[in-house]
Amino acid sequence: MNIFVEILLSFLVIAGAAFAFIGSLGLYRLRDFYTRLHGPTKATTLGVGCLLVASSIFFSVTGEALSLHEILVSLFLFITAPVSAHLLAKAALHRQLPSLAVMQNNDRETKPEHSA
Amino acid sequence: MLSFALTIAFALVGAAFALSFLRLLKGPDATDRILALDTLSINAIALLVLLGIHLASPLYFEVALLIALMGFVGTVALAKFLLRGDIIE
Amino acid sequence: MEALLALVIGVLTGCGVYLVLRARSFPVVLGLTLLSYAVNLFLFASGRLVIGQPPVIGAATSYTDPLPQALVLTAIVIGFAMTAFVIMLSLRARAELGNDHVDGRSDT
Amino acid sequence: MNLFLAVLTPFIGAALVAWASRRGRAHAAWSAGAVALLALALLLPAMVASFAGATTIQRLSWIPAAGLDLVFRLDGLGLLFSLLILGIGLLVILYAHYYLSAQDSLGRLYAYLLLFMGSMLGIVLSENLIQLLIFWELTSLSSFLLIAYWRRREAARRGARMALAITGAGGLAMLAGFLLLGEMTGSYELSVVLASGDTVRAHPLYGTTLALVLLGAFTKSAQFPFHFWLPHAMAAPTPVSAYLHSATMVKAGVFMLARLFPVLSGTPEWTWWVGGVGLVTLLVGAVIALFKHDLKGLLAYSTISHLGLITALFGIGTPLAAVAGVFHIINHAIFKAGLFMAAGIIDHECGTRDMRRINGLWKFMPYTATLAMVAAAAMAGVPLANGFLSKEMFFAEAVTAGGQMRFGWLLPVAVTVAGMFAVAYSLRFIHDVFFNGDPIDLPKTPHEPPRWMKVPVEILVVLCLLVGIFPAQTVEPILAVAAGAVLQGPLPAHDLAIWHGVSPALWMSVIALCGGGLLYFLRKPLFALHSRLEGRLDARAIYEQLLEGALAFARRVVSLVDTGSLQRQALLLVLAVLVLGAVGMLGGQGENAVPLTGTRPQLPLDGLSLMTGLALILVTLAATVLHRSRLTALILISAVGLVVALVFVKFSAPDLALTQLSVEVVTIILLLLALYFLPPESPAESSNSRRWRDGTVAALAGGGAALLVWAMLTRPADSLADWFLANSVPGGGGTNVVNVILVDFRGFDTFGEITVLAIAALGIFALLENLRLRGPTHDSHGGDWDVDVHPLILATFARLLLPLALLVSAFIFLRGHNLPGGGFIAGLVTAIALIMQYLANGVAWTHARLPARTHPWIAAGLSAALLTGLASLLFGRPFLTSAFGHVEVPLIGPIELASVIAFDLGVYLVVVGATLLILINLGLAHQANRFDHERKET
Amino acid sequence: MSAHLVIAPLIAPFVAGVLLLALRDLTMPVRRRLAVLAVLVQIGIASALLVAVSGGDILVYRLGDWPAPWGIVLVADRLAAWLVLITTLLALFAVIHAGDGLDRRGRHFHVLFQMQLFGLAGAFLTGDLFNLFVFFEILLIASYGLLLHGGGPERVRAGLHYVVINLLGSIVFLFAAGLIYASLGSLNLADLAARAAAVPPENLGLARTGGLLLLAVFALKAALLPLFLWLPAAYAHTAAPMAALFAIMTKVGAYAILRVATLLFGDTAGALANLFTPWLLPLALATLAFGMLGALAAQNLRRLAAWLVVASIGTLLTAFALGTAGIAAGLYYLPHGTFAAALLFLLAEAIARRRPASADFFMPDHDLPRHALWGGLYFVAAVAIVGLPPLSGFIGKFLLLRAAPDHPVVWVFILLAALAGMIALARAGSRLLFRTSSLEPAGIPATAGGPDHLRDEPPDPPTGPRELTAILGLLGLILALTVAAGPAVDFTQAAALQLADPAAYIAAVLGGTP
Amino acid sequence: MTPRKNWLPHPILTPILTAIWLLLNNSIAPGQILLGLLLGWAIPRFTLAFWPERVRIHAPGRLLHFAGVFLYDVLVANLAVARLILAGPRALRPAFVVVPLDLTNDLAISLLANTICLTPGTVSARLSVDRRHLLVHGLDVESPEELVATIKTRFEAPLKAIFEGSIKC
Ligand code: NA
Ligand code: NA
Repeated sequence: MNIFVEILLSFLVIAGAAFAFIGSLGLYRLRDFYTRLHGPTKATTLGVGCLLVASSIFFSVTGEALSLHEILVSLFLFITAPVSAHLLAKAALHRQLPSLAVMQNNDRETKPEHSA
Repeated sequence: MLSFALTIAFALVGAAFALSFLRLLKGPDATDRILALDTLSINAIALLVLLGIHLASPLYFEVALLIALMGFVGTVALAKFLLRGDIIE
Repeated sequence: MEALLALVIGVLTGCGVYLVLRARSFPVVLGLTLLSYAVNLFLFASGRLVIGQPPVIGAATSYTDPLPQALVLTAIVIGFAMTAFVIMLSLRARAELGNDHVDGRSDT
Repeated sequence: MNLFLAVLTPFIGAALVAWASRRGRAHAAWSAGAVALLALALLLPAMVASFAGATTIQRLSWIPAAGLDLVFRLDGLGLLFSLLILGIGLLVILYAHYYLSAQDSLGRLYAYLLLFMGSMLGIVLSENLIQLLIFWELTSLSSFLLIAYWRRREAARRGARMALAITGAGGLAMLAGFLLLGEMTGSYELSVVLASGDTVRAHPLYGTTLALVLLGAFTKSAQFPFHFWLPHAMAAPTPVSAYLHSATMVKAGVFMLARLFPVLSGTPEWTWWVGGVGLVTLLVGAVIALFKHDLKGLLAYSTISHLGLITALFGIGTPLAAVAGVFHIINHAIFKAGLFMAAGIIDHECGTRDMRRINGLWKFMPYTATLAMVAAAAMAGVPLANGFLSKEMFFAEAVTAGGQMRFGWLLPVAVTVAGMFAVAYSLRFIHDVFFNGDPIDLPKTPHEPPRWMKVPVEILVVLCLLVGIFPAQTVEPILAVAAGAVLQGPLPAHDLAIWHGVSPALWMSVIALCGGGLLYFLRKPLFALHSRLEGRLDARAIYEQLLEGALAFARRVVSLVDTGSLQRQALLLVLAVLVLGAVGMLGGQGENAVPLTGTRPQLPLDGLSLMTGLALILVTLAATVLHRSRLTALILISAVGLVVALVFVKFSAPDLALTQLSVEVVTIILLLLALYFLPPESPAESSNSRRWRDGTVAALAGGGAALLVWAMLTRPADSLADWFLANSVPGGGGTNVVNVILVDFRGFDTFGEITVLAIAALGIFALLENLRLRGPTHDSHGGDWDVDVHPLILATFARLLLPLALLVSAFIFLRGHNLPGGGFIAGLVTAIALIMQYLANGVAWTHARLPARTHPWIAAGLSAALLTGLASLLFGRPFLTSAFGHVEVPLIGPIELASVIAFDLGVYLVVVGATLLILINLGLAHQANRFDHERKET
Repeated sequence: MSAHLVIAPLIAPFVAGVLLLALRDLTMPVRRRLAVLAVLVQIGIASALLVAVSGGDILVYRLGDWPAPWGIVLVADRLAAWLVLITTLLALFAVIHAGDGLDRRGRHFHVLFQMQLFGLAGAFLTGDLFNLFVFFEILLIASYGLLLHGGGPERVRAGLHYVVINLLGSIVFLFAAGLIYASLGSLNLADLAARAAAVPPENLGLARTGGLLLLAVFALKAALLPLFLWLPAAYAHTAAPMAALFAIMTKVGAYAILRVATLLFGDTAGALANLFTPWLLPLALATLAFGMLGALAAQNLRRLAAWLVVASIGTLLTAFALGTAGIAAGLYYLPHGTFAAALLFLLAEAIARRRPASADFFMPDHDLPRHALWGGLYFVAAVAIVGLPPLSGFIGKFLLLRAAPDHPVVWVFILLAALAGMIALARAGSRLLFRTSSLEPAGIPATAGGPDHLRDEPPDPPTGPRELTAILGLLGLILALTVAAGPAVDFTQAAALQLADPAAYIAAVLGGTP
Repeated sequence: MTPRKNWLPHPILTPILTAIWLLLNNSIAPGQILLGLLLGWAIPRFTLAFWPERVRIHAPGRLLHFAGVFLYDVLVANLAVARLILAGPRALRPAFVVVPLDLTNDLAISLLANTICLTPGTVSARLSVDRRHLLVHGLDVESPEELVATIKTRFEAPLKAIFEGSIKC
């Protein structure tokens, strides 16, 4: 395997894993649900994206043909992760989970205390 | 070098796994647990990708694909349950 | 590794049994689900543990025993059908008996 | 053949009579009589032969492998009994025609009587003991019907049940006895058994056999202490009593004593048991008979007493005693049948059988009174009546037998006392009924019965006198052949004469007559004494207490065990498995103990696996501990499912992981759908001790499973794997061995599996019909549900993802044969993609865009699998034989075509159809509920 | 076609089931006729199969043309063919009776019914342990649907228990299958039999545990003590034709016990020989005793019948525990017990329908219409099920007792059980049919707590001749079994001898000479 | 309904699905292309009913530009979030912000919500029933007005251009 490819792969692998870790770290250590939601939604998704790119490169280099199907999983995750996050935030609001956030611009219609 | 990177990556993803598990156990609300479950499945995808590279085997791809699909559907169903009770209406 | 899997299957079995012995239909169903996991792993383990040798010809030089995998697949599907049935039945029982006690006894 | 036909005739006749009775009572009577005559005619040739000393045996093969053929035998004893059964049967048929009132069904009575007649004939004509027992129990059954003839009377029902229980139980004992006889002699056929007396008596099980056979005989013949059923059987119509309880059924027991006399008699056990029981019965019956105010009750106890007499005679065991026994069988049948009929006439005319009210009937029916008096004289043993002759033979035998043992003098004394009581109750029967002042408060005014009702009594009374006066000319020939058959040897010298000179027996007769008179004279104080003692030591009460006790015991045990508790059933199953598993693993230990851990090298444990495993364990435990909060438990268990899928991946089973994941999510959706209608929390209702108990059981089960896994995983495998791996590509045409096993090598399992899924869906569909459930109007926090029914963002992306998911589904389907995937997983992916639309866009929206019914999908899927299987039959190969090949397509290259793809398509269709059917219909049930709801609330 | 005779008993009901599913828009009378026709065809096939194996041949059908032990095989020997025939005969009258209106009371009745037959035939014919599991599941899932057919609280409660306990049983089955595969390395029954005889000592414990867990599963299906508690409620609360059909369900468990006990753990199985033997006889006798206690304690006829099914299973397994002669006796008793139980269930329903106030509870009510007919039928059915002479039940018990000359305890239990059954049925009959409220009006309990609230569905007036046809048909089967006892006993003795020689079975499946 | 719609209901979707098929299979063998085309044609036919309105792309060029911006922002936002998480809960200034919407197209609104979730430390938490306002949760909000402005200019405007043709719409 080409050393540059290997370096690139190693970087992607570690970066991806690190993002995944940070995402979960956020999930674990932040103090209210709404803040915890951010880590998995963003960092973890990106982390997995990196790993998938690494995988794509790895199998393209080692296998007999280009391996691009990992891109599909990434694409899929990028579509679905925000939807999940959105729904969970909505559910949390519905359940009136306590939030550390301040309500910044007051709009009665979308106030968290009310059902929208 | 790659194998060393993989070792570190396994450790990191493993730690991510562990943290997600802890949140899953801790809760406190169902939303937290659902979020933890969702995170777990994405972490699982990460793990599978790493495993695939580690074993140089493309056989784990479908599993990753399916976890992405099923994890999403599961999370949506659970969230819908919290919102509406009746998930198919 | 073997000891860990043994422990996992043991805990799944034990917890499944405990839940199955509860008085309400929902925990019983959950217990059955846990027991299904346990028994599927058990049946799978009857082919012994092998890492990185999926039974796909050409993917490796040696392969794990494919037969238990096929059996577990069948068992999972059948278990799914059965679980679905028992879930619906518990709803029917809820409707007919007025509560979700497995013996139809009213809430105490 | 004609013996068989003779036995069969009454059975067929019973049906005929029941049919004929629709055309009137006379038709019933005539046809019943014709049936009895026909049976008699069929027996006639063999009867003639048996007078010549021949034994007719006729065989019909039935179950030769079990030594049970239908073999009929007519010898002297059978002849005698056949004549009694058919002769008295004819008289009873005639009598019953007049006895039964118009509103009672004569046809039914005749049908039952004929059933009984056939059964009784079967007993006396059986050569095979098992066959004999069949008829024996049939008499119990038919007598049940006869006693319960007036089924609305509590007494009739109770009497019938009691008789059935006692005689039926005796029959079962006798079955055991006969089986033992068969074991000892190698055959159930009398010809063999009767010739094997020495073998039987020398056998270690002789005592048991004797006891079992005697139990049968004694219960049937109402011997003490089983005698109590007979008085209760008097609830039967009197013709039945005249037939069953004097002449035939109760004689079946003594018939057995006579039949097996050559085999079982001649031992001290025989003498003591048979003689002793007979003697006690003789005394007890005679004493009680005197105190019965019910006319039929008196006769019943008298019957018991006389049966005891016969039994005692056989018990004495000498050939002469046996002859006397046979003789008394005849005599008792004749006079007792007559007496029962007379009692029936009295009952019929007076409307009561209470002798305290019936008095002075001589004035109303002198002719009947005369007949009754003659028969009663026979019963009392008055000279010139037939009873006197056999009774005197009995006295003589008692003296002889008593002379041979210590305290032997007690025997004649006891016998004489019984004789005294016999005279006394006979006197009462005459004096108390026909004289003794005027009737008291009778429901009707009695007068002579119809002419033809008296005919049977007349015939019997004439027979009493004929036999009593001219014994040698009348009864001797038949007695000789019958006794000869009993003894299976030469007859002893006997002399049937009225006058034997002055002998001890004569003195005993005189004492009995005088003493009887005296007893009757003293009846008033005796009655008073009796009424004070009544009810003590009553065998019937003991029987009923036993029965009630048994029933109460049964109810208690059953109510303790069968509580309708699922938890108990589940616990019992777990315990059974634990016990059997423990025995399995530990049972063979000891001499060749094997260590739990085997020799297979273990895989190293890495940190990630350890962490994941421990996490899995923790989550499982948490789900269990937190199970009362249902949603929490559900979420935790989903995580367990995810990790289980990872375990499959780790240990080289990607197909399993795929399946596990897809099944998991569908299950979660189902559980969520269900949870909507169920309480969000389980109540805390298990007691602490219950939790500990369940926890212990669960820990044992879990520990056991873990040990088994450990033992299994540490042992080397010797399996079928190599063949599958070697043949997958060349034989099955696929590289994914698991898939090739599923659709080809073991395709039949999959065939069954999709059948299960299809049936489950149909069953659920049926279950959901008309399901009415109320969902909660508020969420678990008590708040309203969110008003946003279909969140826009979800709805949009769900639609966007549908084609993508379907594409993935096609991808997984097509590659399944060679790489992880296959029809099942593809089907679930399709189903889930569609369910996603329901989740996001709702039932109404989605339903409008899908085929309305999924049944056809299931049917099509099953058909596809079936037709793929059947197609191979066309090529002369077994069901589900696969075929594959490569087709060269221009421009595109080789394409693999395999029949298993059609099969897998069937799997796919069933999975999609079944999953959608289940989920959508449950969703529709929700919707129906919601509309219901809104309708109610508005 | 004869080449495929072994699989024909499976294909026929499956095709019928799929057809009935596909043609579900046809009118009910047409579907009924189709269903009856299908069962008639199956009877024909089963008879042909019985004839084909009666000479002693063991027919092997290799599915997918794969060799044993890798592929799945169907194996027809005398035992299997016998049970298939019994099943189809029973099914005929169950389906006829169901045509009296039950099949309208819910969806997919006839599909489920045919699939139940598919599962039963498969369970009897398969020669593979895991395939046996699959067919168990087929027949169970179909039975769940049928058991619950028509609904009602009591039925649903009993159904829930039945389903859950059987799911647990299925899980135990899988544990057992895993143990067997792990220790003996095969799933094909013949191959397992060959391997069991030479099991390596270190695998003995696992193999034994697997075997005993199988016993637990089969005992659960057979309703053997202490795993029988599901039966009385389930059978007493389901619709009569279903209870009638289910009379064969327990026999599947008994069959499996017999098959595994003789083939895998027979005398020649070395260290695993006679694995079931120490358990079977005591448990069977205890089951018999408890069944009779239940019968004595029962308060209505359906429950009484259900307990008698328990007792009948006790009798059957007692016979199976007694060696070859006992097995022969048991195999003769098996169809009798099945038909008699079915008969009693149908009669109980018939009587209950005609006693609107108190159904089949033992309390006075008005006289039944056509009292003599129903009373007579009850009497005969009672005689049959208790095993009193002269019907086949007596012959079965006689053969059983003959087979147990060294087991006085068996004699005592069998004879006492017959007595208890006689007492229970006489009491029941006298209360249901003899005592009528027209003369003794006292003692009718008020509706509160009375049978009205216990009954599963409102009483239906009988609608046609089907009810009587089914009852008379079953009675006819019992009579036929009595009259033709000679050939039947010859057959069952031959079947028992065949079971005593596993080598022939192994040779037929795996090839080679016995 | 034009006849064209019947045999080729989604002219855009078909090539996309074909491409995805080839991606899935990692292959451009002729057989796979044919199969991909087949599926790309069949699946839209089946799912036609699920796509009530045609998606119209008004400015394909801007779509590509938007995708680039989006990817860049994802990267940047993730680094920021990572830093915040590592810094710990005390460093956060979480806030709910209401974003008034100009978008009317369902798909556009959904894409905006998704984009917000993935990018600048925000999660879209609730869309008002009239679809005029989007409630957004920010992890570390310095100035809500600035956040709203960023969202509106950086994401909403291009989306509006792409899916709704013109700003005026
Ligand atoms: Na009697
Ligand atoms: Na008087």
